[in-house]
Amino acid sequence: MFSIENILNSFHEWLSSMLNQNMVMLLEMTLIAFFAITLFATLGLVLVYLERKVSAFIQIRKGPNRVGPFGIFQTTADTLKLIVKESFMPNSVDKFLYQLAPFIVMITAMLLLAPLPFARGVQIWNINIGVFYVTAVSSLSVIGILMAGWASNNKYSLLGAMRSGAQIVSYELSAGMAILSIIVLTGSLNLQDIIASQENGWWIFKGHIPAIVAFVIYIIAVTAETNRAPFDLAEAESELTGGFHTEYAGMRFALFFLAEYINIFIVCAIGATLFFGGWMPFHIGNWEAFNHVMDFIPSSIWFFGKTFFLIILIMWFRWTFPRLRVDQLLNLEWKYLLPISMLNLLVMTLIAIKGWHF
Amino acid sequence: MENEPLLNSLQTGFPEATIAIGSDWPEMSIESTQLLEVIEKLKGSDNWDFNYLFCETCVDWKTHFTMVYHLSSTQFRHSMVLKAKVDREIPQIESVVKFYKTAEMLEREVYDLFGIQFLNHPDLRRLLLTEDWVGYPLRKDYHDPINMIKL
Amino acid sequence: MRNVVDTTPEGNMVLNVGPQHPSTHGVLHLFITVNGETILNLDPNIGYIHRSIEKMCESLSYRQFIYSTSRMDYLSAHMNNHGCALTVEKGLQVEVPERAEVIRIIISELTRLASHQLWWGSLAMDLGALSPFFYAFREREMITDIMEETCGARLTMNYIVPGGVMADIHPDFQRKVKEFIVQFKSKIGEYHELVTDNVIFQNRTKGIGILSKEDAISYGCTGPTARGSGLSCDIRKIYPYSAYKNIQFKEILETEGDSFARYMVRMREMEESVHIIEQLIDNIPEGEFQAKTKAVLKLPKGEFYTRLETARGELGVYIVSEGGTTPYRIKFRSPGFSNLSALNHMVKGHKIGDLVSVMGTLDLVIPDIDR
Amino acid sequence: MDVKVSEPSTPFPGTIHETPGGGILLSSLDDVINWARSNSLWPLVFGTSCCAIEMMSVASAKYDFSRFGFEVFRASPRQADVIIISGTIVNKMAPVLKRLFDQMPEPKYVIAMGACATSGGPFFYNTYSVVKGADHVIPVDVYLAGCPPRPEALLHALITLQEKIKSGLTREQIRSKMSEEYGK
Amino acid sequence: MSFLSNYIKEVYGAVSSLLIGMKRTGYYLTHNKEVITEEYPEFKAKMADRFRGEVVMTHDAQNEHACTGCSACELACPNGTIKILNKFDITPEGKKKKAIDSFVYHLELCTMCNLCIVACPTDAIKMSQNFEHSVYDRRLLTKQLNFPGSKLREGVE
Amino acid sequence: MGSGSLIALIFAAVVFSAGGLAFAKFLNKGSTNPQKGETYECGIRTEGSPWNQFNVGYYLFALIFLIFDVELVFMYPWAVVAKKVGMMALFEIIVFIFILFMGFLYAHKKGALKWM
Repeated sequence: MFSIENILNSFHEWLSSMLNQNMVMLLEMTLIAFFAITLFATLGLVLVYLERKVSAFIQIRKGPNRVGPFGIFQTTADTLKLIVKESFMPNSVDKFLYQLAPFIVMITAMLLLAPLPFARGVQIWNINIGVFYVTAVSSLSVIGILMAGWASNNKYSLLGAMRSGAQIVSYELSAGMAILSIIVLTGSLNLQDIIASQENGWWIFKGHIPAIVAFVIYIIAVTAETNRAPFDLAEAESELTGGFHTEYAGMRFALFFLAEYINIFIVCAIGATLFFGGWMPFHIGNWEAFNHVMDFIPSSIWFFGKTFFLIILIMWFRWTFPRLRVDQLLNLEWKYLLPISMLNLLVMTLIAIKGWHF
Repeated sequence: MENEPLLNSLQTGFPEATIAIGSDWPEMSIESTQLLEVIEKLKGSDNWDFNYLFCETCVDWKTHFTMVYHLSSTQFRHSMVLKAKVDREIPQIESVVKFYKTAEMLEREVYDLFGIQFLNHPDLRRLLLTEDWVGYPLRKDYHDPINMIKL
Repeated sequence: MRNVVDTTPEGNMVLNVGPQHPSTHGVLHLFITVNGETILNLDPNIGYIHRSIEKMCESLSYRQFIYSTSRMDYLSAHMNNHGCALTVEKGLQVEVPERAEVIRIIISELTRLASHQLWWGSLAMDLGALSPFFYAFREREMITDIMEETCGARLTMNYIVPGGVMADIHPDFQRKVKEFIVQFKSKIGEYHELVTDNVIFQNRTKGIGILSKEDAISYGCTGPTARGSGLSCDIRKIYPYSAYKNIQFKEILETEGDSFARYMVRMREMEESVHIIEQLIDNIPEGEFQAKTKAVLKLPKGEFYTRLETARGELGVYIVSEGGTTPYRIKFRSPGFSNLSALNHMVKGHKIGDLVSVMGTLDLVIPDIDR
Repeated sequence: MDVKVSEPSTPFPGTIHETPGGGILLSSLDDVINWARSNSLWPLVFGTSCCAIEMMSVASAKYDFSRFGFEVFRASPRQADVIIISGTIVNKMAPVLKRLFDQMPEPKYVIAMGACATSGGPFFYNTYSVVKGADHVIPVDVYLAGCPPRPEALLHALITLQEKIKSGLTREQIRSKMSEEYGK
Repeated sequence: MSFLSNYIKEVYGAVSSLLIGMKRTGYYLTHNKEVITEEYPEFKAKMADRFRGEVVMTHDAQNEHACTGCSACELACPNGTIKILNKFDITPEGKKKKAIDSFVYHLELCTMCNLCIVACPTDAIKMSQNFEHSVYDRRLLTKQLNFPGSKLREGVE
Repeated sequence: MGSGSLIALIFAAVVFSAGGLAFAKFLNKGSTNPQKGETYECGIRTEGSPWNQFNVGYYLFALIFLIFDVELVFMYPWAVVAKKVGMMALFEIIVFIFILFMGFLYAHKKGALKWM
C-alpha cells in the first residue's frame, strides 16, 4: 500500500548510507524548512481562496471567478500585489518593535507546525508532550499582536492589541480544559499516542456527551484565540478600522494575514487530531471489513479532510454571527465556558476512570 | 387644539404680541428680548404645553433677521410659529437650550450660517463649516467669488 | 475646536472616529474621549458633506430645486421630493390628482422599505454579521428594479413634479410590486432568524443607548428613533398628508428606548409598509397623473411649511417666498440632525462597540444632516 | 424613418494602449506585476454620499464585484489600493481626502464616481462649499459620470482601471495621448 | 437552584438561536441555486425604457435632428449642464434663420433629472440607456450632441 | 527529526518573512510626502500619543489569567496519570477545582471580572 511513511524512511536510509550524519541532518533541516515554506504559502493561498468562496456561497453570490479558472489565481494575484506594494513604515512608530512583530507572529505559526501529524508517520518532530507544546507555543502569538499594536503608535491599534491580549489569554483556559478532557481519556500528551488511541473510533463518538461538549468549547475557544469572527475584536473593522494591523501595509500586513490563516489551520488540525483521530481513518469498533475499506483512503487525505471540515465550520461561524462586544466576550469565557469546561472535565474524568467510554 | 381656538387662547395669553394665522399655524411675532419669558410661558403652561421644538431657523430680511421657532405639543398635537426679530447690527438673542436640548445643535447651525450670537449657549462654535471660515454664507449679502460660481 | 472635556488626564484619550470610518456611514466625524473602552464624552463634528443645498436652492426655480433635494437624504429621495412638492403645491394651491397621490405613496413606501432594508443590512454589518447585508440587498434590488422601470433611476428617482408625478406608472408596475411583496413576506422570517433572534445581536442591542421619552422630546428626535422610546410622532398618522388620510395602518411604538426597541420599530415598520402597499396596489384610481401647472411657477408671498415622514423621521420643508420664481429662503428640517444631537446623551458610559450599535440604530444619513 | 442615436463619442478606454509608445518596454516581470495589481484592487472604505449606496450595491450579491477580486474593502488606507470617491467632496472634506490619499502606499489609484466627484455635479453652481471635482484635490485615474451611476457602470469603471494598469501607462502618458486624440 | 436552571436555560436558548442562524446560512452555503449574481461584462441586463443614462439627440438617416435651438432645455436645467451655441444660417430665400451651431452637453455635470427632456418642445433630445461612461480624462465627458454637418429637420418649428 | 527541526522552522519563518520583505523593498519605488508618515486616524490629525497610561481593566484579566493558567499547567501531569490512579485522581481534582472555583467566585464577587 502506498505510504508516505515508507518513502520518507527509505529516503532517510538512502541519505544516511551516502552522507555522514551531520550532512544528513543539515540536508533534512533544509528540506524541512523548504517543506514548511511551501506548505505555508500553499495553505495561505488555498485558505484565503476557500474563505472567499465560502463567504460567496453563503452570501448568494459567485465569488472570485475571473482570475484563472474559477478564480483560483485570485489569491495569487493578491499575494503578488501585496509583495510588490510599498512596504511602508510610518515615521511615528517604534521602529524595532514594529518590524519585529510580524516575524514573531510568523515564527509562532511556523513553530506550531512541528508536532502536527500530517499522515501516518509523517511528523516533523514527534515530541512526547505534543499537546502541551502546542498550548504553550500558541500563546506566544499574542506577544506579536501586542507588539504590533503598541509599536504602531496608533490608538486604534493599541485598543485592538489590548482587546486581543485580554481575549487570547482568557480563551486559552477553556481551550486547555477541553484539551485536558481528551488527555484524561488517552493518558498521553503525545499526539501520535492520542491518534493511536482512536484506532477503533474517534473520541468525539467514543467519549459520550462530555467529548462533544469539549469539542464545542474547543472550537469556540480556538475561534477566539485565532481572532476570528465572531471574536474578531482585535481587528473589528467597523469599530477599530483595522485593529492591531491598522498601520501595517504591503508585505508586513500580508504576513499577519498569512499567519492568521495558518493559525486557523493549526488549531483545526489539532482539533481534528484530538477529537476526530487525525490521520486515523474512520473506524468502527471491530467491523474488520469496514475498517479495512476505510484504510484504503490515504491517511493524509483523512487528515486534511478533517482539518478542512473544521476550517469550513469556523468560516461558517464567521459569516453567520455578529461580533461580540469586548465585555461580553470575556463574560462568555469567564461566566460560561470556564465553569462549564471545568465541570465537563470532571465528568470526563469520571467516565475515563470508570471506563464508561467505548 | 385646532388653530382657531389656539389662536384665541394665545391672544388672551399674550395680549401685546401680534398673532395671526399663517399658512398652516398661528404665527406670533415678538421682540427678541421677550423670547425667554414667552417660551417659558408657552412650554410651562398646561394649556399649551409646547414641549417639542421641531424647527429653529433664521431668515435674513436684509434689514433685520428673524429667528423662527416652530413649536408643537406632543400632548395636544397643536403647533405654532414663534418669530423673534433680531437686530442686524448686533445680532444677539437668548438661547433656548435650557428648554429644548435640540436647540444646542440647531443654534450652532444658525450661528454658523447666519452669525447670530446666542447668549448663554453652552458651546457656541462653528458646526458645519471650518473654524477659519470667513463670513456667514446664508446671509443675503454673502460673497465668495472663489467658491461660488454663479450660473 | 473640540468640546473640551473636564476629565482627569490619566488613561483618557481622545479618539477620532470618522470622517472615514466604516461605521459612520459617511463622513460623520466624532471626537470621542475614552477611558480604556468606555466612552466619556462624544462630540459630533459634522459638515464634511455640507453642500450648501439651502443656499443653492435660493437660486433655483421651484421646478428645479426639488431635484437637488434627492441628494439630501438619498435613501428617502422620493419622500424629500414629495415634501418639496407638497410645499410648492400648498403655495400654488394646486389640487393633485388622486392617482398621483396614490402613486406617490406607493413609491414612498417602497422607498421606505428599501431604506430600512439597507439599514438592516448595514446594521448587521456594523455589528459584524456580514451575510445579512447580502440578503437585504437581494430584496432591495427588486425595489430598485421597480423604481428604475417606473421612475427611470435607481436611487435618486426625480419622479415628482409639482402637481403630480413625472410619468404614469409602468404597465408592469403592479405585477412587479406584488411579486416583491410575495418575496419579501417569504424572507422576513429569515431576517428575524439571522439577526433579531440571535443571542449575540440581542446582547449587543438590549439595554444599550437608552433614550427616555422625555429626552426624545427634548432632543427633538423623530421617526423610528423616537418611536422606539414610546413617543408617538408618526407624521403619517398624527398630521396625515397626501392620501395617508384614507389608509389603514398602525403606528409602530416600542417603549424600551434602547437600540433593540429602535430596531424592532423599523422591522415592524417594514411589515406595516408592505401592508400599506397591499391596500393601495390594486386600488390605484384612474385619472390624470399630473395636474396642469404653469410653465413658470410663482409662489405667492408667504411662508409655507410641510411636515412629512421620511424613512428616518420627520422632514420639514420651510419655504419663505417673496413672490418670485425662486424661494427667498428655504430650510430643511432634517430628521437625522436632531437624532444625532441625542447621540452623546445615548452613548455616554457605554463601550466603543456600543457606539456602533447605537449609531446603527439611529440610522443616520450624513448628507441629510449636513445638507 | 430610421432614427439614429448619437453614439457616445468616448472611445472605449481599453483601446488606448495599443502602442505603449515613447520607449516604454514592458518586460515580462512588469507584465506579471501589472497583472497582479490589476486583479487585486482593494478599495478603501470611503463613501461620502449617494454614490456610496450604489457602491454598496456593487458589492451586493446581484452585481458582486468580488468576481474580480475587488471585494476586500479595507478600512485603513495603508492596505488599500484604490479610492472610489463616491460622492461630493466639500471644502471641509478635501484635506481629509488628500490626507487619506497621501497615506496610501504606492501604487494607488483613484476612481471619481459620479457627477459630484467628477466635477461638482449638481452642486457646481451657486454653492459656497463644494470642491468642483475631486481632481482639484488628488489625481484621478478614471472618471465615471452619472448621478449616481448604475452599479454596472462602476464595474465598467473598475474594468477600465484594470485596463489602464495592465497597459502600464501612467496618468500623464494617458493624458498626453488623450490630448493628441482630442486635439485632432 | 433557580439560578442554575436559569443558567441552563440561558445557555440552551443561546445555543439554539445560534444554531438556527447557522442552519439558515448553511442552507445558502449548500444550495447553489440561490446565487443571484449577474455577470456584468458578459451579461448585460436590458435597461428599462425609462432608465436615464445620458442625454442624446436623435438624428435620422439624413443626419437631421429636431433641435431648433430654443434653449428651453438650457433654462430648465438646474445645474447648467446644457449650453446651446446658436448660429444664423442663410436660407435659400436669403433670410437669416436661427439654428444650432453646437449643442454642448456636460455629461460630468448631468444629474439625469429628465427636466430638459420634459421641457423640449420638439422632442429633439431624449435619454439613452447607455451608462458606460468611464473615461480617463474629464474633458471627454463634455460632448457635442449634434452630429457634425447635421441640419434641422424640415417642418420642425 | 528531533528538536533540531525547531531551528529549521524558525529559520524557515525568518527566511520566508525577510525574503518577502526584501523582495518587496527591491521591487517597488515608494513615494514620500509629509502626511504619509503620520499616524492614520480616520483622516484626521491625531491628538496626543496613545503611549500613555492605560485603563487597568485589560491588565486585570491578564493577572487572573496568569493564576488560572498556572493551575492549568498543574493539571496536565494529573491528566496523564488520571486513568491509572483511578477514583483517587477524581477526588483530588474535585478538591483542586473546588478551591480554584472558590477563588474564581471570589474574583467574580469582587468585580474583577467586570469590564470597566
